[in-house]
Amino acid sequence: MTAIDVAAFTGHWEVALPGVIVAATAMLVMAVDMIVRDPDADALPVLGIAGLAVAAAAAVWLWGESPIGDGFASTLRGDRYALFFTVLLCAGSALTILMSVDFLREHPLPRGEYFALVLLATTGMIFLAAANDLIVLFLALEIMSVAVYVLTGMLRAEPRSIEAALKYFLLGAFATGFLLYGIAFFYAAAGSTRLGVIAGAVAHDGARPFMILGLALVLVGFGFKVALAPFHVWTPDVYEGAPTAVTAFMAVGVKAAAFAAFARVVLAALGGIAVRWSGLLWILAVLTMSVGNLVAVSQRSVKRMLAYSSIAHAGYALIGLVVATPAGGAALVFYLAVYTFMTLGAFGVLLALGRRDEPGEGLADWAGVGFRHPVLGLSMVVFMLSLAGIPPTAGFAGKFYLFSAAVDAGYVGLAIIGVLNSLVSVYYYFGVLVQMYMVEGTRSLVPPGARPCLLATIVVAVLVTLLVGILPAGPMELAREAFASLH
Amino acid sequence: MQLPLLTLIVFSPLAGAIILAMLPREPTVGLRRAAFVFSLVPLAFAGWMLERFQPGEADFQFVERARWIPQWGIEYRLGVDGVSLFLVLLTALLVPIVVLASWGDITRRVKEFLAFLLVLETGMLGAFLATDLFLFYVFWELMLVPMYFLIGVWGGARRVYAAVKFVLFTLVGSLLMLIAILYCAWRVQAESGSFAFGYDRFLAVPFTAREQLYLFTAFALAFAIKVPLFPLHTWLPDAHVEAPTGGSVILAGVLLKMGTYGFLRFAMPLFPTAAETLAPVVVALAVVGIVYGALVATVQPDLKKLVAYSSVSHLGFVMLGLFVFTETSAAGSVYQMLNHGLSTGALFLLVGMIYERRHTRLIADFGGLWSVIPVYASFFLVAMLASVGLPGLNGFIGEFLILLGAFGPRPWATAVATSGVVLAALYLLWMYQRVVFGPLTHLENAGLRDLSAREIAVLVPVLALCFVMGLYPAPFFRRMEPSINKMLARLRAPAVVAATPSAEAALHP
Amino acid sequence: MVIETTALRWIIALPAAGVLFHLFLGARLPRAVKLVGPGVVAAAFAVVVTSALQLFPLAPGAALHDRVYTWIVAGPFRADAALRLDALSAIMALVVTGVGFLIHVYSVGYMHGDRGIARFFAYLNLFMTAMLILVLADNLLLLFVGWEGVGLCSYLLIGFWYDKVENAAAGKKAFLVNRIGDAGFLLGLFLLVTTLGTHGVWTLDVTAIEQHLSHLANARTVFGWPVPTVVCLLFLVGATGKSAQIPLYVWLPDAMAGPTPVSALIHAATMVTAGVYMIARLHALYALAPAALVVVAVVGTATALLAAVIAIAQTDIKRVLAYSTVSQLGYMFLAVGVGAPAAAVFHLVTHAFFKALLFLGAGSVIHGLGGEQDLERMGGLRRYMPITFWTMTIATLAIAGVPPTAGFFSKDEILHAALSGPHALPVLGVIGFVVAFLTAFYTGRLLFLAFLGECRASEEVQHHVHESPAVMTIPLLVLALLALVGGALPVPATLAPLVGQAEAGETPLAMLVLASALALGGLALAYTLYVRLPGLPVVFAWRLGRAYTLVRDKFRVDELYDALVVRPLFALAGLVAWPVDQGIIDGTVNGLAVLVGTTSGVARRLQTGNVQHYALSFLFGALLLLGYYALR
Amino acid sequence: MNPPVFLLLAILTVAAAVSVIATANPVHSALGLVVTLFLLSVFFVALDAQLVAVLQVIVYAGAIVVLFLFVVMLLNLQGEPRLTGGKGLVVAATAAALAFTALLVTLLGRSAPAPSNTLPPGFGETQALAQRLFTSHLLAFELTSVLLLVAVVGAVALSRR
Amino acid sequence: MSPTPLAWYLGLSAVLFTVGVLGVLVRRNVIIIFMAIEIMLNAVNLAFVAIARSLGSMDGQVMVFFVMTVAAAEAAVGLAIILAVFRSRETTNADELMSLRW
Repeated sequence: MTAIDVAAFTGHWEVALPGVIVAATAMLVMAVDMIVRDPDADALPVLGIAGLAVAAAAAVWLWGESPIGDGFASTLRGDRYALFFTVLLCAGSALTILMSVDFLREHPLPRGEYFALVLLATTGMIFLAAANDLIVLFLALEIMSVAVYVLTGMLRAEPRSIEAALKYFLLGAFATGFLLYGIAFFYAAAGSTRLGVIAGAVAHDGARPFMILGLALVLVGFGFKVALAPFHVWTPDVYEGAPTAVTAFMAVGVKAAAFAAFARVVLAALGGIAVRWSGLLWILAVLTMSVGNLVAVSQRSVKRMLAYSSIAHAGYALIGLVVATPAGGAALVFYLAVYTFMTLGAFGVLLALGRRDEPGEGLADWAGVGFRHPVLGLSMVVFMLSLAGIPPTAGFAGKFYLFSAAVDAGYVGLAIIGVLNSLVSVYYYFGVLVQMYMVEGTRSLVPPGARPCLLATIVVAVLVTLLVGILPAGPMELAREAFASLH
Repeated sequence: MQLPLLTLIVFSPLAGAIILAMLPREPTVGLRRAAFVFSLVPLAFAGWMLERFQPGEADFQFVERARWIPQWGIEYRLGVDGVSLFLVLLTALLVPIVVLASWGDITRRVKEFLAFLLVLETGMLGAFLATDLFLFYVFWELMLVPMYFLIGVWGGARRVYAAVKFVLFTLVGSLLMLIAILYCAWRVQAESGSFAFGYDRFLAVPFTAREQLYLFTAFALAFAIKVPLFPLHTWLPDAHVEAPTGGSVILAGVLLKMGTYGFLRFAMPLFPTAAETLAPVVVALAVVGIVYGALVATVQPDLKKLVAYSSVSHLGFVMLGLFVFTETSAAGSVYQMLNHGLSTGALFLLVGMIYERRHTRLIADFGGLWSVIPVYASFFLVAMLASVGLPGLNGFIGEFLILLGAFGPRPWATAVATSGVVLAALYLLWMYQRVVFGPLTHLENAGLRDLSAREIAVLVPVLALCFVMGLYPAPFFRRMEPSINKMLARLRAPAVVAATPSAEAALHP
Repeated sequence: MVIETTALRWIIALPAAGVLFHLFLGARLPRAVKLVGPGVVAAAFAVVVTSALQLFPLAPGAALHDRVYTWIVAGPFRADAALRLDALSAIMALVVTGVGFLIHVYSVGYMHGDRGIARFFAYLNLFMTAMLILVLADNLLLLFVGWEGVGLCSYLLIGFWYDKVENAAAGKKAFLVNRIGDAGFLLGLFLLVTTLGTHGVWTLDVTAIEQHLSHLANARTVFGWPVPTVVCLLFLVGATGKSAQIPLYVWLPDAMAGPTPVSALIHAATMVTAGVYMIARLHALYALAPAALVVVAVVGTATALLAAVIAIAQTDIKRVLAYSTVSQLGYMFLAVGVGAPAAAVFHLVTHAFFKALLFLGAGSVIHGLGGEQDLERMGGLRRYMPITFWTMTIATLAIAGVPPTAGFFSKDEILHAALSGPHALPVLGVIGFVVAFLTAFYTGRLLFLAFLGECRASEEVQHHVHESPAVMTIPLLVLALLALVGGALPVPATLAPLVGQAEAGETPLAMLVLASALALGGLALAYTLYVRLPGLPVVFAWRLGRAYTLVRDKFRVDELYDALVVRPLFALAGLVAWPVDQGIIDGTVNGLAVLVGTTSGVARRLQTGNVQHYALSFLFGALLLLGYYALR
Repeated sequence: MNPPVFLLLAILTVAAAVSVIATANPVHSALGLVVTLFLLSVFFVALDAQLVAVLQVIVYAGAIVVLFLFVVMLLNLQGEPRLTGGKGLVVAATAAALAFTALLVTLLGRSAPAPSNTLPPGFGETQALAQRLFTSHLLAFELTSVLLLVAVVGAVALSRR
Repeated sequence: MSPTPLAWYLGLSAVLFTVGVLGVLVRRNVIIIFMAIEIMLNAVNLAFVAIARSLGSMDGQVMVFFVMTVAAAEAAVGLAIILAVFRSRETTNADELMSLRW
């Protein structure tokens, strides 16, 4: 019996540090929850946000140290790409937690489990963004997914919440099957699940049928997670049914992390056969943004509209992947970052307009809100403008980056389709503003001041959206560096 | 380090808007006064700029530059030349007037109205002054949002439809323009190795004829919608009819000029070959627009709609003048932009004033107003005649020069366009006759108040300028011409001249 | 020889100052208006006289020049705000200010008690300003400013009594018809400048144009037509509008809706002669286009005949005079057309005297009858208004061309030139004689119907009939004097060298006799029909039947235009405004929106909520991906 | 494994799998699933994956399917008259599934024959598996713990009252 | 006798996967659907093991190990969700759980 020398395979263990910190925070939260047993204790969110901050700090530290080697026998990378997403995901989760505090006070949810699951899902996301091995990727994806399945159904008093959880779960498991099958074929083609080995095989053998098969099936899996048409169908139902804070978390965290992994697989492992997938992704991108925007037009529920809008945005982001140049990748990264804040903000406002007995998700419920609650109103204006891609907001900077990368790489047609889509999107984003400012309404609302944490979330999102919109140079540079480290 | 005059002009309204937003909602009089003062600040700065402006200089003056997004070579760059000088002044002049005019018009949500108006002013001034295409685009879009709210919140019965239509129409063009801008920037990169969005850098790119065709079309679409060029005009009547008076004034006075300004500043000099190739199309559309707008205006029962369609007709003249590429008509076009801003602005103000009193804009609801409100009728007369293009008033100078310059290259188009002069008299005089002359047919009109001192104060500067510009236009042309001619010079050149190394060095010390 | 001066600007500034006075102070100082209104015109007249006296001793081609400021410099084109007084413009300016002053004075009485008197004088002074700009302008663009300016004043003054719908409509009609002419004029300007511009002469300066005529002589337009001919014809279009010639004369009869002094000043003495003046001013240009001159002559003659015929059957006193004006203007066009601009201007001057007199007399009658304008309800007024009667009689003799009145001389000049001048068109000359006869007949008819015979007015009106006050009758007397002796003015002699009119030589005595005979014959016929045998006209009218009604209805030209131009235009506008603009164009826009909305609504239904349908869509997606690879 | 044996077992496996999705009674389906899993473990053995085969029987068939059965019993589910979600769905799904198989097989048919490696010693044994598990897949192994934690917390959160 | 080639195993795996997919698509009962998903996972497992055997690499078998873990985790959470659904809706039929749509 030979002893296994584990140490040799834990080199550069620090690349796992942010994820480990978040996981540990999750366990700590559960422990505290069991000990404190006070439903209104603010300790849990504070602890969770602190843990995320520490994890983000660790990531920032690693950024400064980079380049650092891979950890755990090359299954985990500590490149700036992963670290960028780590910070982004931590920020998204922290805002989600902050956003949820007031919500949890008003709804009968198990707080300890809720925060723990958010943190555990974040752990999965962080590893997902950093995974350099399909097995790790698969497991990280499952950690994230399973946690979010549960979060979706956590509002058990609400039948729609649990129905959404079931749909999400069934379709998620179904998609997992495809993803797994694809991984099997990658394994068959390259003899390994390491992305680096696959890249080598691609460089050596080109596009072998196994590789192509794997690519097609993996696309189904990722297509599900990032909600690309025609794998998007679950999104509106699940987004609508889930508690709003969870929806926000799904829209930004799950999507960003899955996109990070998706882009890494496609570019780092399969970059050598880009010709074999860029055309396909082109089709998917066009399909996704068109379907998302088109169907969003006729939605009467703001929450559901935002769900479709998130589909459309996945389509835009995919442009960066189609382009696949350094600028395109950087644009994708930047866009996902921007998208995180504006979408979180929009969901935040949605949450702020709801009450326990009356979710306030219908478009008609928003009538006249703009003038009665100037802060919420103006915030929503900023988010809607940003989502529609109108300057001087971050959304515009993001779209600008994407489209310029597309034009730069010769994808003028794609860029034109993109802008025409954002034209359609303007209709429904501005439709919200129409309701808020141009229709009189009398629905009574909880004063925003009564939900300080939620308000704080919204304000933070507004500030980031505006600041990045006006001065996008810094974040763009970070995104560029992040993407540059992928290769 | 000299004073950043242009930055002050552009951002002083925004600062005003922010301060305004912090002021208490009541009393509204205080808000109005504050907004009026805030709107005078950029006017004062602009006046100072006019004072220090060097006539005879074709290049940009008071240039300001700062790095903004270095990855893309995007800079914060402002500059003013003869083309933008008076448009800036027009903008800065109209906003205080609109603030004053809104006194009687806007009674709900006064604070928000004024704040949006000031934000809009920043957008407009910025768009006129930006010399970096990215910056231009940002300001261009920045105008959209406040205008959307001005129409949508304070507008008439179908305001939402009109506001959304306005936004969507505008965006159709501007988004494609964005793509074109990106393509140009990419070409700059291909030529010089680094991205840049500077106007001068774009000018230095030797675009192929085919590229120019596409790029010009994209730019032209954005601007043509704004102008609006037939048949892209249908947003305009709706927007005008539904917008509050101030919105209409700004829309007609400044926003429409964005389109023609864009053609002159960007679409034509950047893509001269395409401009020359497509000139027949544009001229044809312009001429059709002149006649079409006039015909439609003739039978409109609604005063605002009538004036709106008259804008289609008037702007057709401007487009005609731009796309015959003669110095005379280009000068006339730029002048006509200012004229239209003043005379149509005045008409909208007047229509707004009567609407405040009677809550109707239907021509049929009026008649015989002279006997009741002679002062109003007199002001209306002057504004109407300025719009008709009566010699001695401003409109004539512009129209005459446009047609004069256009006649040489395109005599037949000019001949048709000249019929627009006749039709303008037809629809405006007929309208005026039905509203002001004749017996008093509606008893409700018998008790109308004549203009108040405030309303007279609103109208006098505009109409006085109509006279000044009609009687003594030479000083205006002296400042405008060098810049206009510089832009036109590119259009006559048979081939686009690539930037020489020395020119490059001069641009990037 | 050109003398620079700064005096000329005052000719314009004085009435302009009057405008401002009336506008801003008129309401507060109604009495001052009555002084200032005529006063500024008198002052302007004085300046004109002084300047003319300065000009008088100089050579025929001399001129005073006043460059006020640089007006437009755009591209190569340049136009100054500059004034020029030469013999032609001096004569015009004298007539305008002189007759204008008299009419202003008359207006003080006529408009007494009207609450809009300040407005009235503001308009009237504004008209003087514009007219003097027109006359004195040294370039055609500035001339055009005055040209349109007088049109505006005409519009305003016709509609002065705004509360009557037909007045306002008449004003609008006048402006519009003029605008049509102006559009032609503008096109002429464009063609002229553009043609000269190809030789580097970017100006509309009249003297500059005259200097560079050689550039024009051989220039051709796109279709190979000679540029001078086209330019002259386009200018003629403008002139037909302003001077009420075929086909654009229709506005002038309607324009009589304005106050009578306005009719006298604008629609008889001054504004309507602008077309004649313009052609005279551009005589050198017209000389390059003989074909255009023939057209001018033909248009003039046709108009003269047509209007004279119509005038016979009108019963409204002002309408008779209006058609008479149209007819007389036709004479002037005939004169310019046959190469006798000096004669034309001479007739213009005399016509200003006697036609203003006729109008003012008619105004006096209307004033005296309390607003009555129908000749059928007048008669026998000689007893009540002797001054008016006698001055009107002089005017009638003058317009009929009875020697030795002014009209006799000027008309004689024209007919002589038409029959035997260097560019004679004898056929037209013969028609001119016919018109002369008709003129005598209808003016005689007017005079006799109004002043002789039985009074046909109602008792009440008769009771109030009175002679007009002195402020009205004195101008009548002055004008009557001018109409009598105006023929002695050396107008043709002064102008002929300037306008290059060849000396026509002594008029044959036979012609003079014939002309006189025709004039007297016409008057005699009128006297016979309307005083001696007043029942006869009715019989004639009845006998003529349709022909008579056609003439009475002015050949139904208005109705014809209405059917041919106005209705189709409005029909087109209606078509464009609703079916095309709202239907097709906006329909397309909204259709796109509806399309998106509908597609969205349908696509939305694909989202059934059934998880298995979703899974199926996954599978389809997988098929798409696999198929993409399997099939390529 | 010989091809004939393989074919026989393959047919049986597919038949069992079909029985899972074709029988009305959920309990029968669960039993079909157990059979399928057992048959698969036979293949695993044949493919030199002894440990995996054992785990398949113990963990999968033993634990997971029992969990299924437990839930079926708990909910007292009976066979229902209507098994499927409508005829149209069945037709569309079957067609799509057939097309899917066809495409899968087409693409598989294009793949080059796999290299026939000689197996390293101890292939498929516990030690070999453990060797890989604790060296190159160490992180993945650790992540499973997090995953199971999530499952536990999640299940608790969903069922706690 | 030569061992069965890899392609046969992959073919079987494909057929089994399709059977699973078909089950997901047609059965109403969500528990059966879930079982069908398990069949899909097992089909993949078969592919992994066969490929591992063919490549002589243990990674495939390791993967199966992880897949089983994932299956277990999913089963725990999935069945909990199904129970919760049943508690709130009294049904486990997919076409009766359609309150979220359009």
